[in-house]
Amino acid sequence: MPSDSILVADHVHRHYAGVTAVDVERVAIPRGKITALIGPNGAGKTTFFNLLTGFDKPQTGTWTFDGVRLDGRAPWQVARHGMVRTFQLTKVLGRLTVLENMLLGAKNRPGERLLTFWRGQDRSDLSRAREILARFKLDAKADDYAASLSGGQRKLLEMARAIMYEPRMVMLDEPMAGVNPALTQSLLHHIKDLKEQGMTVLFVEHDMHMVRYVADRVVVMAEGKIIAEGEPAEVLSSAAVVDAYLGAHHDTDLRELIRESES
Amino acid sequence: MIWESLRELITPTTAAYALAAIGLNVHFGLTGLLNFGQAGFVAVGAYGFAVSVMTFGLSAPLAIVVALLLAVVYALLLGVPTLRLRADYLAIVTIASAEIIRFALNSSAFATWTGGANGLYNEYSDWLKGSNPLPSGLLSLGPWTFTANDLWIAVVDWVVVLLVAGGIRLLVRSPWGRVLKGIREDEHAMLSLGKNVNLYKLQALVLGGVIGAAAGILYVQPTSVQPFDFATRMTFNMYTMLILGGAATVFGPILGSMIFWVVMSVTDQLVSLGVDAGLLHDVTQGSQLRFVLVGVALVLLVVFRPQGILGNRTELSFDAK
Amino acid sequence: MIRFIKGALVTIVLLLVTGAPALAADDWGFRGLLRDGQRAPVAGATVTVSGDGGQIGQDVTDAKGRWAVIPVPGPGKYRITIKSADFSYEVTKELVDSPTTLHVQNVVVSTSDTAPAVASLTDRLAQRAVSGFNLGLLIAIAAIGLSLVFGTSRFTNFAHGESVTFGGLTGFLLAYVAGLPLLLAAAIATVLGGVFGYAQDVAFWRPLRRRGVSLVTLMIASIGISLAIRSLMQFFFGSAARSMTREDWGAVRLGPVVLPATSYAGMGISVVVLIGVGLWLTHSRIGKATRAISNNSALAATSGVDVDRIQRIVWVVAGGLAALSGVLLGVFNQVSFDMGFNLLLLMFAGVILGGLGTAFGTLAGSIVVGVCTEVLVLWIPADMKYVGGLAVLVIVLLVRPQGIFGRRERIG
Amino acid sequence: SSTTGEDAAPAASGPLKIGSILPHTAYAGAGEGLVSAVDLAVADINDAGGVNGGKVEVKQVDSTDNNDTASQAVDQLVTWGSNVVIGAYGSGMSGAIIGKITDSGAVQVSGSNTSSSLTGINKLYFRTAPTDALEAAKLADLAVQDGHGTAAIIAQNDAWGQAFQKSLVDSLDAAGVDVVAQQQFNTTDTDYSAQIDAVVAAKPESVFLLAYASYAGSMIESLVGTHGFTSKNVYLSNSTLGEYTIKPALLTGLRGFLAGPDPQVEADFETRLKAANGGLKSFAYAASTYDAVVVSALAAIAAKSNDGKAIAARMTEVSGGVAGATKCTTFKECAGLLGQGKAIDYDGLSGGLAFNAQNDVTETAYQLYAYGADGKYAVAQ
Amino acid sequence: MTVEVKGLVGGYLPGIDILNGCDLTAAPGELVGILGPNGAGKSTLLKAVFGMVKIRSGTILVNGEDVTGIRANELVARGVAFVPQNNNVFTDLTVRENLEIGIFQRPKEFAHRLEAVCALFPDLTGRLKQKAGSLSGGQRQTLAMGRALMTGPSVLLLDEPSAGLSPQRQDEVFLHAHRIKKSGVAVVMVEQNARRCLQICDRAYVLDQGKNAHHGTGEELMHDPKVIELYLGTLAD
Ligand SMILES: Nc1ncnc2c1ncn2[C@@H]1O[C@H](COP(=O)(O)OP(=O)(O)OP(=O)(O)O)[C@@H](O)[C@H]1O
Ligand SMILES: Nc1ncnc2c1ncn2[C@@H]1O[C@H](COP(=O)(O)OP(=O)(O)OP(=O)(O)O)[C@@H](O)[C@H]1O
Ligand SMILES: [Mg+2]
Ligand SMILES: [Mg+2]
Repeated sequence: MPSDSILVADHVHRHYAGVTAVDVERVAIPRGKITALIGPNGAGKTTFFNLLTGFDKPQTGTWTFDGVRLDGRAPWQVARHGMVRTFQLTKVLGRLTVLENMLLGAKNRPGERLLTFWRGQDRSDLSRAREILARFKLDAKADDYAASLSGGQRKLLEMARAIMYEPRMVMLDEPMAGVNPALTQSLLHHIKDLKEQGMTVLFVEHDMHMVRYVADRVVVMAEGKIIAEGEPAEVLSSAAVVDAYLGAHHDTDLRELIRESES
Repeated sequence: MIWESLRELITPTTAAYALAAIGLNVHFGLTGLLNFGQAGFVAVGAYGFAVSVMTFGLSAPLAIVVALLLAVVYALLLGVPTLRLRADYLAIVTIASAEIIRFALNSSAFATWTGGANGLYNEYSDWLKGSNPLPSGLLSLGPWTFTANDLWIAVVDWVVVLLVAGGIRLLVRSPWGRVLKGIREDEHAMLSLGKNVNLYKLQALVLGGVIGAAAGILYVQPTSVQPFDFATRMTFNMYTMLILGGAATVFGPILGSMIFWVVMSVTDQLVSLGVDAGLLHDVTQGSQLRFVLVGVALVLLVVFRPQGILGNRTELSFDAK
Repeated sequence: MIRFIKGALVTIVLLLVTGAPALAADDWGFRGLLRDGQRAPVAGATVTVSGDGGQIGQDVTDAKGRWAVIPVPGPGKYRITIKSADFSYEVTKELVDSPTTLHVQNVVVSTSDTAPAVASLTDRLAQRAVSGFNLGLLIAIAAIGLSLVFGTSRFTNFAHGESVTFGGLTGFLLAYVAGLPLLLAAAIATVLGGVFGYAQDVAFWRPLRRRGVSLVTLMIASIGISLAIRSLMQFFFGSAARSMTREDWGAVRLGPVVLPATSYAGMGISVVVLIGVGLWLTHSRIGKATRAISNNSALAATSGVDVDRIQRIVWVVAGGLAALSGVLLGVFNQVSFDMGFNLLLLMFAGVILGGLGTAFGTLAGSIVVGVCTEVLVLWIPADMKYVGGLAVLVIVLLVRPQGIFGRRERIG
Repeated sequence: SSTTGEDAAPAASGPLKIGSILPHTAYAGAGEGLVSAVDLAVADINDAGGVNGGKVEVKQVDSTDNNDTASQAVDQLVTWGSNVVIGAYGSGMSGAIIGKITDSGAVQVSGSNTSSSLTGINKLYFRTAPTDALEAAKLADLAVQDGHGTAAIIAQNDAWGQAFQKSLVDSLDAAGVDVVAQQQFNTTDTDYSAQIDAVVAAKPESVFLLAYASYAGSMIESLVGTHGFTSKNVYLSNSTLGEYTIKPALLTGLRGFLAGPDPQVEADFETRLKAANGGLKSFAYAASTYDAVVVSALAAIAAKSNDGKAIAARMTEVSGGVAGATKCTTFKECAGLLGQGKAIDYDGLSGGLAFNAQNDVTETAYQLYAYGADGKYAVAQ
Repeated sequence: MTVEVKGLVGGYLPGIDILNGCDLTAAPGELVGILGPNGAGKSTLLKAVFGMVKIRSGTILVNGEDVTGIRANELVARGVAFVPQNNNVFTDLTVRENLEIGIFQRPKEFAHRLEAVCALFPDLTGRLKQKAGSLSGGQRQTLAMGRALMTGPSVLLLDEPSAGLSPQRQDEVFLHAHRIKKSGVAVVMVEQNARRCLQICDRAYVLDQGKNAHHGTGEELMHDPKVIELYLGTLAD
């Protein structure tokens, strides 16, 4: 267990009409590190995110973020504490422009209060938003409605918007699914930069190249439980993980596999 | 004929509806709250004002304050429990609430204060009519004839409408307005970005409701306060205006109200022409045809300009959820 | 001033006439009725009317308990005493000269405060509950179409009430004007209602859908269409409400509940039709397709569902059911050009309460709305009758924001 | 913009312009008879030579049941230059538009407003409809004479119904009749079973229906038909007396009062109205609306001016406000008398018709009507 | 059946073309990959085949017949199946009902096809009664694929079928695709999991800005340095 944890969750249990989705005894996310949460489909990763961020209520469970109890809080309160998430099934604000989506990501804007609505600070936010958009290759789309984005672009916008918030911890749910590999690579650098600047990252991902490349730590979930935890290299080679998650062939070229099966 | 109908561009009724539609636009166009009970807010404003003056003898400025405060209270009562409903459910709950208010105002149970189905007659507008600087009698303005009171009330109304529209324009373009639009698109996304969605929705509900109540005060100045006027039809009319003018635009509701009332008047004139020309054999039946024309005209306007006059076709092509 | 002169004249004339033996129309006086607590007339009591100057007249109540002391000298205060063996009563009445009162005043007196029994609360509750159930079924059968259309197009059709009216008016033409038997008229009206639904789809909704018009815009269009159709029906049918049929099936009493036989027949038809439609929706392929289209019409199309065809079917079914409900409503009450429009809000309430887009939900929701509307009038004034149904709607949604049968959506 | 001063109302010199704002499309057709009555009155006036040397012009606009559209319609009448405006149908709407009409200098005469809240509201406002209070008193009196000591009321929940109900309750209370149930219904209700059931449950001896004919049909079916309440113990308001499409047997014996000096006059008038509009179901307030037109035309003749204010100043006078005036009952007759310089007392189709100091009508005569076995109403024997 | 797209020009909004003359051919028994950066127009191309995009010029042929602008349900009747990228399940319907809609036109074959699909995706078997809206991301993706396979199509258009699946499942999807094409189906697959895709496809197009930028066999493209730099990245090496 890492000594300096930003998020510690205990006894988090969530079941739906007979199905147990999440049953986590204890998990701790190290501060200033990148943690990958992996596990088979339906393991409960997204549900766990939903619980931690207040979008769903667990049957039992407590957790603290940076020393503050966050269980039972509304999602917006969770975000205000610096824990910002993205959604696996993207949620862009369709009839707002991409740039407006980004500006909504910025936190603590006095102009967002009804009584001080004229006090915007768009200028500094604008330049930052454009900078991030450029990095996510969305700058050309800045003034288009977000509803017109392609599937991958939505993922990118969602991630960019979360980063715009400058959270203490960002929780990304399969950020790179559907994102072009070349772009993924450059974005991973950016994520590493963010870590250098002190941001904690927790992400769910099925792309093992990416996990190996950026993660400092890997947590594996299966059937709602945490079944393994540790350094990426070590965890990803453990038999249990290969068995439950990666499958025997994940490092094999598919051509060989086909050739084998056909011969 | 068309000249005569164009007077509707500036009548007090047009102004009052425009104002109420501006309020509704804050709810629906901006925040995506499908409020089908705007007539309830208008009623609260109208009755709040008229009852304060006529039954409790308050002075007009005080009565205005009371009416607007009542709208705030109503918005909170309505909003706190219901804002978590999904859009189409909210629509029906707001209709229901507005109808409950109207039934109560209409009921003889409270007639001592409200006048029941009779309503209250317009002594409460003496403060406004008394301050009329125009010469009394009939005044003609271009091709139109107005009574002095109507013209004066129209002037006052339009000043209010333009002031409010200007204020809304500032708000819409502010970061606050942007948050509302974000909520209209996806509440969960906004929650994940730390926005207190319910608070914003409540603010929007209160703001739009207070504007609706202000419209109610204007609305009853030239006439009387009667429960029947605040039926669901009033809200329907406002939605029509909003869609005609262009939802989520600042001047759409105003333009929409103007178009709506001109269309209402033109159809009436058309029917009169038909009767005069002997095409329709009697006035009563002709009047029924008039509403067929109104209905068809509205449908045609919507078909040929679905985004409204000021609306954005591109935005419309991305259907709201 | 003028009025004063007139009044004075009348008074003078009256004073001159007083005492004349013939009973003139303008005579002042008192007349009354004396009965016991059980409303039986009390005969033989003495009634005395006296003014300031003492007794003016006297009468003895007859076999029907009636008495009269006419004339008396004119406006003013009079003391009336009624005496019999075991009863005595005295009251002061004033005759005023006003254009809104009569010269002869009535004095009805009861010798005892005990009133005859009225219907018990349980009896009334039973009657109201059955009526409410009846209304609920009517709402349900009308609202299923609304719910179906919403289910397939996500579009709130404010013109649905006109389809109900269409059924009512067609039924009237067939049953009342053409004199067909009621059941036959209902069947034909239902079929014609289906045609009407089909026509609406072809004329309005398909073209509008093709243009990619947004849902709210469609809704506004439906408001316009509602107005147009309603006014057209008024044009042809007139504004008055009329009876649906000359047939009289009589009334049926079941315990404390009395309803016309037609109501029971209507309930029977509704239940059968509703269960049929519900099963059709949940079990038939088309029923599933409607739900698929409602959920994601683009995906339904790419899965091989002919979206246009299904929507056409839905409009036909919606129109037919609405028409049937119109006939039933017309029999239950009356037909008029706005009968469906008036039911619209309750239909919405039923649909929403059940959870949008589910057939059995609509049925349950409508019955809750119907029963609450009709039962709560025992406690709230009848002119606020709908308030009961609507308030229940609000309260249920506060507890279950997704409606009775609706499900909460998963997030993320 | 140019202004015209108060004293130079534009149309004072032209022909007498009578505008009407009556419901063509609303209130379940209850206003249609009034529309025809206005046409009929104007035709009668013009046949008799018109007013002040010219034919009377008429413009009828649809009040609808909505004050917004009514206000538009009044605008039309004002622009047209009406000297007299007949209407509105409901007291509520009259209250809403009275400012606009009287501001324009026209005189407003309603043949159907019965609410006491309009009493004395404006010098230029008159009405020829008697207040409901007298009718209510007569109905109560009738019930007591029939031996009923308890009563239930079903009343339409609008300005007219609420006012009528209040008057009726006052009359019944004054007589000592126990009002055991008071039920109101909204005209937009889907059914009235709740009201009927509540009334039946209270076991009253008499039931008063204060509802437009259009709504009362199903109430009678339910009350008399389903629940077996004796029809002769059901009492109707003037607006409830109308043509029904229900089984005639259910109607037989129902009674109510209509204003009017002579049943034959009323019957002739109804025949004439039917000739103009065969679809009429209810004639309530048609006669008083006819009188409204005629009395204002007579006032214009008396004033020798078509100006609204001048007409208003003579209204009381021609209604019989001068001692020794000659009674007359038709426009032709009255206009002739006026032409001879005589003071007149116009007694119209609806009765005595005399305006009091507050411009309300007094001296109304009532006739009792009852439905026969054929389902039609006629003067009760 | 062969699917052939020639010189397709079209887009969503008036005046804005997303596709600028795209070509695509897939013959029976052929697995064709489509790669490209985000927003290149890959999904638009597939949607265009299904008539969900306004086509301004160009033709779409299925089995030699012009099907441009044909209604989606008729295309399905001809044996074309499509798995969209987003919103690809009926969230309010159960898994079973989703699959039923999948073979809406031939209800009699449902039971039989259900068995076949459940055999391919055993994950679904235990969840037939669950609402699709409550499925996890990967489960939805599996269901979407299963729904498309219900008809036993002769042309299969897949938009990122492996997105959101666990590594093991991803491999299975690719192997399934391979097996399906072997059975004589023309399979078109848009993928961002580019290397895996290139490993199994016979041919691939690289789309950029609505045009075919590169075209070749999987092998060729996998080793084309330009393709690697611009589209594939080096992470997996
Ligand atoms: N509302 C619900 N009702 C019933 N079951 C649910 C509900 N939400 C989630 N589940 C089930 O809980 C399990 C966990 O789902 P979750 O979305 O958390 O998985 P995941 O780990 O994110 O998977 P993936 O990698 O596919 O996204 C799944 O089996 C899912 O079907
Ligand atoms: N509904 C729409 N309206 C307008 N433009 C759109 C719409 N959908 C997509 N676009 C635009 O069309 C272009 C191509 O989108 P498409 O979805 O085809 O991309 P893609 O190649 O599938 O990308 P990805 O790999 O991210 O899924 C993008 O620039 C996108 O912004
Ligand atoms: Mg997930
Ligand atoms: Mg795509």
